[in-house]
Amino acid sequence: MKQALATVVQEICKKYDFDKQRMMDIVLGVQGRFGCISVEAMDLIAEMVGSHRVEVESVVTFYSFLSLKPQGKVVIRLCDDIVDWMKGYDAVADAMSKALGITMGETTSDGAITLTKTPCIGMSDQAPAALVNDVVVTNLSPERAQDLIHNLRRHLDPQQLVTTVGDGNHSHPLIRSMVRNNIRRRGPVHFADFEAGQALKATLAMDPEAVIATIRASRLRGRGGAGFATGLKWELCRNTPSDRRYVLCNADEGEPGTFKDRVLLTECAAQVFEGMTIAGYAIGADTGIVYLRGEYAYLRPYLEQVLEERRANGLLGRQIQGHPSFHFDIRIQMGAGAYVCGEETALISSCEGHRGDPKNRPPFPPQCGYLDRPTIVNNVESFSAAARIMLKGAPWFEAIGSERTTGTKLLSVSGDCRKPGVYEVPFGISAREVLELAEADNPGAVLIGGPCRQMLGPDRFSGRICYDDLATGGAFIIFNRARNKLAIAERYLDFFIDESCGHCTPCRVGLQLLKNLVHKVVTGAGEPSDLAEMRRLSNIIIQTSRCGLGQAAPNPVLGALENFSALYTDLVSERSPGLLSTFDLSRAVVDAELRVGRQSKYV
Amino acid sequence: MKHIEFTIDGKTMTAKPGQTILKAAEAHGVYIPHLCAYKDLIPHGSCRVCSVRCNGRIQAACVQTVSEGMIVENDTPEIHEFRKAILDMLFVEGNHFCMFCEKSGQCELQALAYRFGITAPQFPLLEPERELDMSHPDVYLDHNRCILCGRCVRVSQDLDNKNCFQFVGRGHRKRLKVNGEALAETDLRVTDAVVASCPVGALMKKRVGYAIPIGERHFDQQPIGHAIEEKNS
Amino acid sequence: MKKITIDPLTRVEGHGKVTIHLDDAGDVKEARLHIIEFRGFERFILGRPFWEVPVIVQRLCGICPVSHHLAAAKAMDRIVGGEQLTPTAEKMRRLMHYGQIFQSHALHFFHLSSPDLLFGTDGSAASAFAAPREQRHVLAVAKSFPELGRQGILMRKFGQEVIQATAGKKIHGTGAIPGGVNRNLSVEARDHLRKDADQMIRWSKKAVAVARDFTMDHLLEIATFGAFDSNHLSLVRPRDGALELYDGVLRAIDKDGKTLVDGLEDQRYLEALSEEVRPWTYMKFPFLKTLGPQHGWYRVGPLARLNTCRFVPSPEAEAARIEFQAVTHQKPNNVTMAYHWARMIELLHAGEVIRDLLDDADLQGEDLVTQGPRREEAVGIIEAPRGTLIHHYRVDRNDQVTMCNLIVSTTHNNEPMNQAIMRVAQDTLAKKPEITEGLLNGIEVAVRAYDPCLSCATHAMGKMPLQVQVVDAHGAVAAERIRSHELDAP
Amino acid sequence: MTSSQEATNHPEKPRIATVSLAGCFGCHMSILDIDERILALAEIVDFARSPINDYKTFDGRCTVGIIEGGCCNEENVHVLEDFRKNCDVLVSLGDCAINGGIPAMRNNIPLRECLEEAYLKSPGVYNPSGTIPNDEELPLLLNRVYPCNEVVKIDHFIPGCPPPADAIFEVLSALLAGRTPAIAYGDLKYD
Repeated sequence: MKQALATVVQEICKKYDFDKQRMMDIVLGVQGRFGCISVEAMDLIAEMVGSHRVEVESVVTFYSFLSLKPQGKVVIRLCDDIVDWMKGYDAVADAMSKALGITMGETTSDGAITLTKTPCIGMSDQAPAALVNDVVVTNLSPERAQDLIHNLRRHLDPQQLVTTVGDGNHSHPLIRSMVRNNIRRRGPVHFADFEAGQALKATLAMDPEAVIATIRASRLRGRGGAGFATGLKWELCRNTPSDRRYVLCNADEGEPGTFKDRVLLTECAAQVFEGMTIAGYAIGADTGIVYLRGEYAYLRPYLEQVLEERRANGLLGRQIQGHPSFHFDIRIQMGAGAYVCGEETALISSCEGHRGDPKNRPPFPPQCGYLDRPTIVNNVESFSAAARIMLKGAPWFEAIGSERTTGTKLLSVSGDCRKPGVYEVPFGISAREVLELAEADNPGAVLIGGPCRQMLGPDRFSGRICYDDLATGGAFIIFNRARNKLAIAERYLDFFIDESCGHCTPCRVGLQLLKNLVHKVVTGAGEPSDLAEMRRLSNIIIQTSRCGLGQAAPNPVLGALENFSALYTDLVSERSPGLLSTFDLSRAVVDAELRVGRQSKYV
Repeated sequence: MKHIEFTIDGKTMTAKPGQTILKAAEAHGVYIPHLCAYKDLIPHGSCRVCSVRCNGRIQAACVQTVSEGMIVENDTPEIHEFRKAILDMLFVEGNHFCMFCEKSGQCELQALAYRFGITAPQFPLLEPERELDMSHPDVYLDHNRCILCGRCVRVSQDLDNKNCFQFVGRGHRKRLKVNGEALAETDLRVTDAVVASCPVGALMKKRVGYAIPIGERHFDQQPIGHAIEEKNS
Repeated sequence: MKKITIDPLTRVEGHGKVTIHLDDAGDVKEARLHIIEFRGFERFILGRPFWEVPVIVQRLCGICPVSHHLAAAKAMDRIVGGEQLTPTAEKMRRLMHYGQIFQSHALHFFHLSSPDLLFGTDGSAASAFAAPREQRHVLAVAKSFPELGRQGILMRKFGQEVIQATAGKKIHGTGAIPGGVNRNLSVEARDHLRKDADQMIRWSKKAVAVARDFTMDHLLEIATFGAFDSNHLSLVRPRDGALELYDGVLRAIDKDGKTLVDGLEDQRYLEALSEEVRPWTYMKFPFLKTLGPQHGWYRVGPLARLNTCRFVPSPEAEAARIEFQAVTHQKPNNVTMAYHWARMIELLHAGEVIRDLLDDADLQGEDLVTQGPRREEAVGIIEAPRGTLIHHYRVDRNDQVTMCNLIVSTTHNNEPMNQAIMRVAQDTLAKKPEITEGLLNGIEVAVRAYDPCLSCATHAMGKMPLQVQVVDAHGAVAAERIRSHELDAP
Repeated sequence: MTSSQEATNHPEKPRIATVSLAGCFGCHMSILDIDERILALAEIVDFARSPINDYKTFDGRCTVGIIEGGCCNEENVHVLEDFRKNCDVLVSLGDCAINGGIPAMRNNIPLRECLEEAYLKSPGVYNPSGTIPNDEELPLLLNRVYPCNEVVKIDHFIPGCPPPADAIFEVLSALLAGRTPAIAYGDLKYD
């Protein structure tokens, strides 16, 4: 057994050249074979790649899909994102627990099935959904959940759960998934026809500086949400002296409520890869990496095939399209369940084989990124747009959208509406128009850009989606008037607490404290001063946290405070002097009462 | 080498290119409170105690390099409030029993709290369950007191050329971990530089205890940072 | 049946309460001192590094922290094989300890007990111990007896300064470390203390006189007040049986002075002592094994020590002891209220020891710590202000404490205090038509004589102001009535 | 420091009440360590309910209530509540009141284990019936030791184990004079 382990670990490490920078691949490989990465396996890996056990452990314990302890042969990860919760998560979780005879987080006694929960898996438009190993199951109901368990019990083969396949490429033999694209509106940038190689051909006809100038002229801004000018980023990278540069594609679409990159990768992979190749040419890189979130592992075989086709067609590899000095290839780096890796420096850390801790900035990735070389990290949608720009020209692109935010935006619309799905809309569209397109059901609030932005009430529905007004990475979550905004804010805070990398104090500790405070208010124990304290603490966390996660995490709370303040003020009241509302004597003595068999005289 | 001019709290000073705000300030006798920054280790930027307002934005002074004309605010009510809150967060996150901690009087976390006049934590205690690793013959590790500053991680790697420590887990489950099941399994030696690097009482030499009498301990007489500020006076 | 509760007991160190049950005839059926808090030291100390123990366990008690600090340090000396302390270390600790005795005895007499004694002698009150409530505190003493009040405050201060000079702090310092001490006595500190030392001895003699006069003036009343015969236990100096408070061997005698235990080394205390658990209090009941739980209980503290020792090794205090012993014709003294006089004799002794030690140049020595072969188990016993204090530990190879047993001074006096309460209750409360606040104070006066440190006694969760309660068979109603009556008393 | 109701001017002398909850009395000893200054203090204040006198309950409103110790049992909670209701300003004195102190070391240990260690396992214990103290006179223990400010609102904090006498004197003087206390560097201690 021990020998078997050593042999397999050796084989996996060898596959990655015993390179500790490929740690993610190695540990994923080991887990794939043994269901976990045991202490013995970590020792072996450390020895083989010239690292230390604690370094391996540090990586393994960071990602929620990796496990030190054996898990079931099948792991069900039920998505507990807010939209799933709205669509019946509790009942589905209950049904699964009952059918399996275990509670959330446990494994059946025969070691066959583990039931656990996971944050947003990018299926908000078909929630509740779950990952069964790599297989996605969608539109769950308690009945469907029960059937699913019964079937799994029989064959323990998640792939057999897919009896009907979704739309578009989901019927591709390498995908074969029940997931649906739900493309509700096709725009000219992403969902127009695309012939592989054409944009690249136009690109290679220019020199790299001209390519960058084109992108700059298009005024394309990063589609991940932050909106940094793409052309400028490329230029900074190109101008930083170095022997090597890298192109990284951020396909770690983890913002709750976002799923448009999944659709792009399913339907427009060639366009995305072409955009990366163009970027490689522009900045002078020969390597591209797609950092694909673990939740989208089911797309990987298909994406590998697309890459393979491109290599075969001279669109990747050496001397691309006959260009004598342009060599470029792309590999896929799998993630393993860590929202923070969507932050570009955390993504780089993960690609380098480390924990997904964000890095200190400055220096910024275009100056010093992957393996300390100049690196651009762009969103899937940005690369897709770049490819189209090279095909159609900057003026064409610039003509779309609003005055200051050019082009189109892919929105992932979900929540309380009749038509959830992906919408390609021009920038400048108002939130109300989107609500109408989606046939929203009595909307009381919308979260544009996911929980790292503020939740807006009807008085802000006339706002426009663009970088000057309502900036977004793509999530557009609709809540009807009956939804409890405070409970939503509290749940999102839980999400950030779980997903914080833990590096810096305000994010690691402050969020827990903020959560306790919110909980106090939501449970009716709050005083007016608690609301001021919530604001103060939120401000401290936002101001002093190192990366975007901490800087955004209090937003759900602040948003609820600012846009729905009456909800909070109704819950708090001044207390009379005496015991604090948060101190519950009856709970504090309950153990003692049980032990000594008499009641407290003071309760 | 060209010098860069910048200001801290309105006072003009100079820095070498690439120098961090923290280092440049210290060179001019301005103390910027900090915890995770240590000697010449690569800055960690994790504790955020050294947060300053820098050209309008909050930045960690241990990480941020000085640029020409930079305006740094260090000694302002706002920054004080942030720092006090962060110190309190570190206190409530662990189990800090100053009254019997042998690091008391020499502890940088405590000394900073003294400097900021903190009389009680402003947040409720989280009281986590933490472990005490006494397995090593000469050194012990009390996780109750660990503030995750990562000094030991970096000193072990960079100065001792070992790899005795690393962080495991993430978020509020993030912990310091030793390379092996317990400290005794590591190649840590009591003479390693790492043993003296802990700012709190988490990583300590065994059987030393309270050898320094009360009154003679590092921060008994003068606040932390005094040595730096003295240079300026 | 009626129940009387005194809660909280006041002017004692820590928190406790007394309940007295009267039957329908008005006779005392049961009288109990309850220690109502529990802190769990014996458990949460487990796993901690052994060198932390002297610093942690002194937090059992803020009144006699030095005693716990040193008892634990003595045990840890043996763990590191350093029980043969250097002269500097031994004398520094001794100085610290006698400073502790001095301050605690001064505190107890002046701050806590003197109102009972001084105002009782004023002639205004009916009984010797029935001073009006408004006057029963040290500030009233200072007002009515300004000189004495001020001296009391300054004597306690002196004791605290001795502690500060040796432990670094007046309360909860760090002076003793396994195998020695962490400092010597600075010349400045020595000179500062030396200039007051003679004054302290003069004042101590005056305090002895106050206690003696009180006792002699109220001899008849005192002879029966809360009095009962008992055994007595303390450490004594091994070679000559002298009074010895820092280090010695165990000696126990019976009510008549017959030796029960003698020369028993501290490490072997378990051969002689055991502790009984009773359900109604967190404080255990120690007893001499040879006599069993029924008859083996004993007194500790100043009275017991003067009974067990052969002499006091300092001239002025020895002269006082001889005078004290004359009253009982050299037989053991079994009178509860005699504790006060005995305590003041020890105060004088502590003053003399401190004065003599201050002249010893060893205190300025540089050789502070010693060690030898490691041990896994050790006992440290010391005579704390209130009596014999036992600390017993086991420490494993990783330096972690694996067992901790503490028998604190006040615990030894558990049964005696209950006896005293019973006796006073029977004599003063039984068949009384009305139970006044003054009568209840009598109960507290008896408890207070033992200087119980209920703070220490609750190491095992909790605390002390004293509380006395009287209840009838109908429980709470009567309790409320009596209690509110007590509370409303002017 | 926060304060809702600063010491207001009472017509008569300000009154001070003190209590030790789950503490060791060290903080009260440190109050006494203000030494001769206590006589001067006695000139300007009256001491109400306190373990150093025989007032066992409140018989009127107090200006300042000083709390030593955290809450380890139901009675501590009751007494603390009583203090909050009867005092204008509450001061947490010392680490136990502020953060539970050493008794809070039991907070991550099951209560049962603490009791068994003391009454069943300790060497030399004579306990043939396996008794663990349990009597209606013994208040119920809380699941953990609570800092006072998690039970009632506390206005001022004086840290230390115990706080230095000078720190106590400064805070008391300031509260009585109606100014904000300022504890000197060397008097602000957590040990």
